[in-house]
Amino acid sequence: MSEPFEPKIIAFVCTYCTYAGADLAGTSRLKYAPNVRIIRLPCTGRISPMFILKALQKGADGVLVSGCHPGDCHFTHGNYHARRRWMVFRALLDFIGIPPERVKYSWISAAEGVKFAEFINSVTEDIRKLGPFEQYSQLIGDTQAPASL
Amino acid sequence: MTKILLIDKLDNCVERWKAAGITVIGPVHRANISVYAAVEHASEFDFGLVLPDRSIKELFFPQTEPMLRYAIKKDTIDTIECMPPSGPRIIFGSRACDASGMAIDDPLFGWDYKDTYWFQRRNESVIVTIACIKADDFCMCTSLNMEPDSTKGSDVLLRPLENGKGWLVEELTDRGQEAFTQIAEFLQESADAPAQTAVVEKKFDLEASVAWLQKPENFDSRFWKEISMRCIGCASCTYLCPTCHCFDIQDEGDTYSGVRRKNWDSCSFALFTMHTSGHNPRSTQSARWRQRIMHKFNYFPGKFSVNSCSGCGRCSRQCPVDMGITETLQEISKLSL
Amino acid sequence: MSIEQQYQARAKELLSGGAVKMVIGYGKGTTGNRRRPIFISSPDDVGRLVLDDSCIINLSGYLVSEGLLSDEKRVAVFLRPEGIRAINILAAESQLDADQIVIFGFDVNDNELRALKGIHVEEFADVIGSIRENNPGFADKELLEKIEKMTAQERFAFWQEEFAKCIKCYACRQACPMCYCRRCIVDSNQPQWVNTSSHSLGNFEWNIVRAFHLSGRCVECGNCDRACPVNIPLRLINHKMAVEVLGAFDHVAGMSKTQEPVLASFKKDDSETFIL
Amino acid sequence: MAKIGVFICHCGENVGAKVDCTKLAAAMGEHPGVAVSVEYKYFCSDPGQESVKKAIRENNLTGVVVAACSPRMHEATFRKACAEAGLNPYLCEIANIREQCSWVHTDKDMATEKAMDITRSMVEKVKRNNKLQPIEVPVTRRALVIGGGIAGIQAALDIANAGQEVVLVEREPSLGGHMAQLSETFPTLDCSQCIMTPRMVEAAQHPKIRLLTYSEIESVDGYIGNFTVRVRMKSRYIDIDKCTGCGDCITKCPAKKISSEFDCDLGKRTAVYTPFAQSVPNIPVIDKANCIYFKNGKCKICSKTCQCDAIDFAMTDTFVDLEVGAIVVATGFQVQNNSVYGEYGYGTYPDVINGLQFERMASASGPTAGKIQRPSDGAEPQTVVFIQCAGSRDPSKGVRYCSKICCMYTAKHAMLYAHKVHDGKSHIFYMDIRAAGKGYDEFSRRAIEEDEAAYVRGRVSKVWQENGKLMVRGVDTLLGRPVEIAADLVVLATAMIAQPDAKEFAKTIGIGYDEYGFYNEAHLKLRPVESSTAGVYLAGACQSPKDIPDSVAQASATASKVLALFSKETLEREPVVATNNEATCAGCWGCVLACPYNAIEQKDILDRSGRIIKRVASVNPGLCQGCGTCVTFCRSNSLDLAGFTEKQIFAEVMGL
Repeated sequence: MSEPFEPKIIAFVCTYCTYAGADLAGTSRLKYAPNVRIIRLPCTGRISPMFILKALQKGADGVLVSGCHPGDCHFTHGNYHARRRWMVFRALLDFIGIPPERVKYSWISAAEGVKFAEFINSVTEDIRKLGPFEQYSQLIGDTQAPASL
Repeated sequence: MTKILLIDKLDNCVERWKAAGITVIGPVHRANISVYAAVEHASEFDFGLVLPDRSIKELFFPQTEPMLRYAIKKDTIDTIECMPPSGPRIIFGSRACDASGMAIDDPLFGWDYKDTYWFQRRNESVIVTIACIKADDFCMCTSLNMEPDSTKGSDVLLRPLENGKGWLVEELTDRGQEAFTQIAEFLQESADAPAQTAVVEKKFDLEASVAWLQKPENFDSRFWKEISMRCIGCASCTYLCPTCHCFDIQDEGDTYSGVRRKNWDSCSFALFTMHTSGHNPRSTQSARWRQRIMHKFNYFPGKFSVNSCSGCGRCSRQCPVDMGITETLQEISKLSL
Repeated sequence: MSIEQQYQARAKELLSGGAVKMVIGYGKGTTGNRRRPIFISSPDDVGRLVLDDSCIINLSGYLVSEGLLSDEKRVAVFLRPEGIRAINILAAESQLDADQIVIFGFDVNDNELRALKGIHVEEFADVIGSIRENNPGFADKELLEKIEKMTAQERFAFWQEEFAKCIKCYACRQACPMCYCRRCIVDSNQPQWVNTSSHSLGNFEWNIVRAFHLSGRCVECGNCDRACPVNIPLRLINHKMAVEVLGAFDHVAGMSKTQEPVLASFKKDDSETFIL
Repeated sequence: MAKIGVFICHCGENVGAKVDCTKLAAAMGEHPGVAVSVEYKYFCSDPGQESVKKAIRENNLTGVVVAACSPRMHEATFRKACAEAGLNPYLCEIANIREQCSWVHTDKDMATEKAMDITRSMVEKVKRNNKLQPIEVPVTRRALVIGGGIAGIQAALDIANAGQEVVLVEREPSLGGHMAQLSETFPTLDCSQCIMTPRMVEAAQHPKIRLLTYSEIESVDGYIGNFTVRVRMKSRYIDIDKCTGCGDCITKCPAKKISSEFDCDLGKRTAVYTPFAQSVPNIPVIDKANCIYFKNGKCKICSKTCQCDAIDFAMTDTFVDLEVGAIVVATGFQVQNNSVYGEYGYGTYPDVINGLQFERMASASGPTAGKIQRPSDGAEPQTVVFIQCAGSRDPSKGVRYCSKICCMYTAKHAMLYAHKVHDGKSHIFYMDIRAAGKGYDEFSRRAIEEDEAAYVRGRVSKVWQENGKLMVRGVDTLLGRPVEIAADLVVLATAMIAQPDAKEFAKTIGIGYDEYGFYNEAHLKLRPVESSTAGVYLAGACQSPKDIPDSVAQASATASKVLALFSKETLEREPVVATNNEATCAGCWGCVLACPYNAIEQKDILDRSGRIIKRVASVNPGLCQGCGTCVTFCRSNSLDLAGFTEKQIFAEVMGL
């Protein structure tokens, strides 16, 4: 029996909503899959598509991006700008062949500890089912490999 | 009576070479471009091309190549040197310009420091050149005092037969002879005549141009600005050039480990000479284009007694704005009249 | 009088009277159907200007050459509708003052050359407005449909093969009028967001970032596609992103010189069906 | 060379039970750049903090990572401790291994593995942290209050009474705003002017308040603590210093038939006038458009009448430049013009009036001296129909929102009418009765129960004139049948809408507004009195429809915000602000558009001869709130955000 596949998931979240929601999941002692690593940013407006590419380079099988619900942004508009970028970037990744199932976006408020835990669990399960992101691993492997000729 | 190789037998040759552990490389199509690449069968070759889009250079000097791998530990950094894959190779169906381009760069890579990456590949490769029977508007080997059937840099020269069924074989070096000895049984004697080599019109006066370039006052000529005004500063000419050889060394990796790589770089880029201070000694595109021409026809020959151009014409052929060495030297030829 | 002759005469008039200091147009190229950008500053040289259906390069990028417009003098330029849209974007993004640009508009429909009336960019609103309704789109529609029908895995493989050819010569970037940054993000190395090596990862990253930075800004002139020495179908990606941006935000790049950049603006009711 | 200290907190059993802290400490000790890696029961305790400080001093640490609870708990604690040990507090980061690790995972091995990743990633971030200094912004301790209605007056008085200077600007000739127009106020039925005019006088006479009436804001520049404002003082044609307010000019002015704005066109005024008898200041203005002298070049009767030689026909607008540290916007609202409802006949039938006109009619100092009269013939109406939501909650013709005050004032109108016309009958068409507020529901019940207002739940479809009556046809949705009422007077409870120039004015000051032109608060729930521009606050109905108590409460809230800002000479802000690399900036200005706070300005880079070399973006640290939206937008990667720099985030990801 081989070991079950444990996906590597990297999450980029805003500090005011989703990070606080993750803290709430903790204070509520909810349990969720330990596969996610969280990077804290001031606002979803600060979350650059570059971060997603770098997470993939680090071998993430899944990437999460999450922040305040529309209208709740601490900085009033950051999440509206973010939403447009995600919309465009998601379509681009999809067209290039990076499946949308591997890069997920959500709104999770500071009060939604339960949603946070459920989100992490469901995404972890989904990515577990998808398996390792082998095509991207191949790209990463190329950075280590000698020249072909 | 001379030795000939029939196209029909080429697949046997490929088989034989491969069986002997030799990688067989030649002009092929890959996703809408033509390149020199390794093949399984002779049927993959396309000898009908004037020359492949991408030059033979990348077989010896790839666009990116690891030099060493490193691992960062608490107090030390472990390094492992990387060498290119080793093993004999036959490059079948090079062109005279591409092959000579490699010979032009040999002294550069072997000058003060012997570039082991370059010479390992050079020493393990046999270049079989096919003389050109057709040329296009951009070919300019004759302007560089070469011919479509020049032998410089080649180990074997093949001359297409007039009947189109094969090639006359001229073994030029011991390495070439050795490679063809392995396939001796597929060669035959024949009196078939070779086809006429391509006629490549002479496009500029090299000697006059070089003399003009060597005059110090012409360094600041208005000419440079005028000729390069439309240059957009991409690297397509330098990267497709068989003789352009500049590279950059980059470390890539994460916190724990990484790879030091040697990557092509280009004098067309503003960043090429950018100083940390923000000052750029070649701050304009005209200065960069001048550098490229000066380097090829003044500085390089000054050091290695050979022009750093083999006349393939790729720079002009692929230029997004229809520039190139040909036009520049044509204009200089006119100036020097 | 042919359009070429009309435009030569107009160029002569503008240059002689000092109304413009330069005309950026097309001249004969190395081979029969090649046209190259030329820069005419003297009324005596207008005879070098060529205008026919081989004039394809979008010349608008030359307008943002460093220092060209800083003396506030006018410059004339030959532009197809895509090029005119590019002027709008460059003006909207403060790269040039549209009043300084005198446009020699032309278009080619069914191999027939047609002059576009107007001098300044706002006078071409109707011409470029019709693109919105009926975008001719240069992208290879068949290939696009083929790619869209693929599975993600197949798409990845398709692009992997295409991007494998990339040699990072940045001809796509240099040829693009929208890539006017003084320092491209790929040249920013603190940190190095985009791997500069042209291994497959570096090539993926570069091409993704390039397409993202052009989303909602690309006018589909095809300069990148034609410049690419290794024939990567770059315009196809740009076209796909233009379609996405139109569908999601009802935005067509370059419709006016005051158009807000699509990624620097938002609507509260922007689509978000993909956000969980 | 980095020397990072890693301090792993057990938090009693909270972390320790699920994360092997010893193993974590050992692993971190092996991480490049880590000089100290220790564990302890409670680092937040005094001895814990002391040990951190000691380690910093003894090892000359260049950065600190405390692996413990959420940064939302103790980031401030440990940053303070670092500062006390001489380490810049911004060189300290928290690795959250409690809330986001030990508390949420059950498998100790996996939790430990995750804690290592979290801590390593944070060490990599800290290696690239910069020493930051809090941003100090000098504060000009003077407030500008724009709008002299009840909200503006309240804010001005609260600030002035706390000892700070205020400039109060009102564009009309007198303070007062809409509240001065009202008759009696709900739910107490006290006379509006009786409570309003003393406040007006107090504001005018306050030694700390500089009053600029008949003045408008021309431009606003600067940022929190440091605004420069230009005010246009419109020409009154009367020297405010010479005029005694005797009113002789008004009495003598021959142009007497001008519709009074204050009386909502129900009364008349002269060309030289004060809007109302109790105007503050009691200095008239000459209405140039209607003045006979200005029209014909002859008259000047006022000038001849004036004993103090105060009339000056040659007077021009003047400008006042102000330096202020805070701005309170209290520019109020207007009522919607109900001619959009052609079927109600407003503007066509003189006896169809709006609520504000009814207020003037019911006001003892109004055009009818408090008598309820039909505008057409002056007769006392025996039947009055009130139509609520005439404009509000009607997306097709009016506005989508509820104007909030109409249910209450209509109930009040019905009561006032009942008190003045004892045998009169009032009918009120309504959609819902919204009477949330202290004493409000009781008040509206009283209208129904004591003053016999007949409430009809339904909409009116048409009003037309027939035999000297206004026929009102509507539907009673509770009874499910059409209703027709022959009325003498119809009163429309028109929508409260934003001032006609609200959007333009918002752009002048640089604040946001919604689709209706009401000003946007920085946060609807948590920062309801601040605009999105730091140092600009919102009071009253310019933000959304409000009644008097809400306006006053919000005004006082703005005053407390202003006073908090003025409590120190400088304003200290977190240095988490954006910076721009001017050498690489392409000057596309996308960041300027994307910034929610108008914190990015265009800056010209000049050569020695003063010629512009290039234009770049420049972030004003006084305005930047540190969201980083601009950084992400920036294609050339020129912008960056202190505390969350590109290098730091890159390192965090690469350290995982």
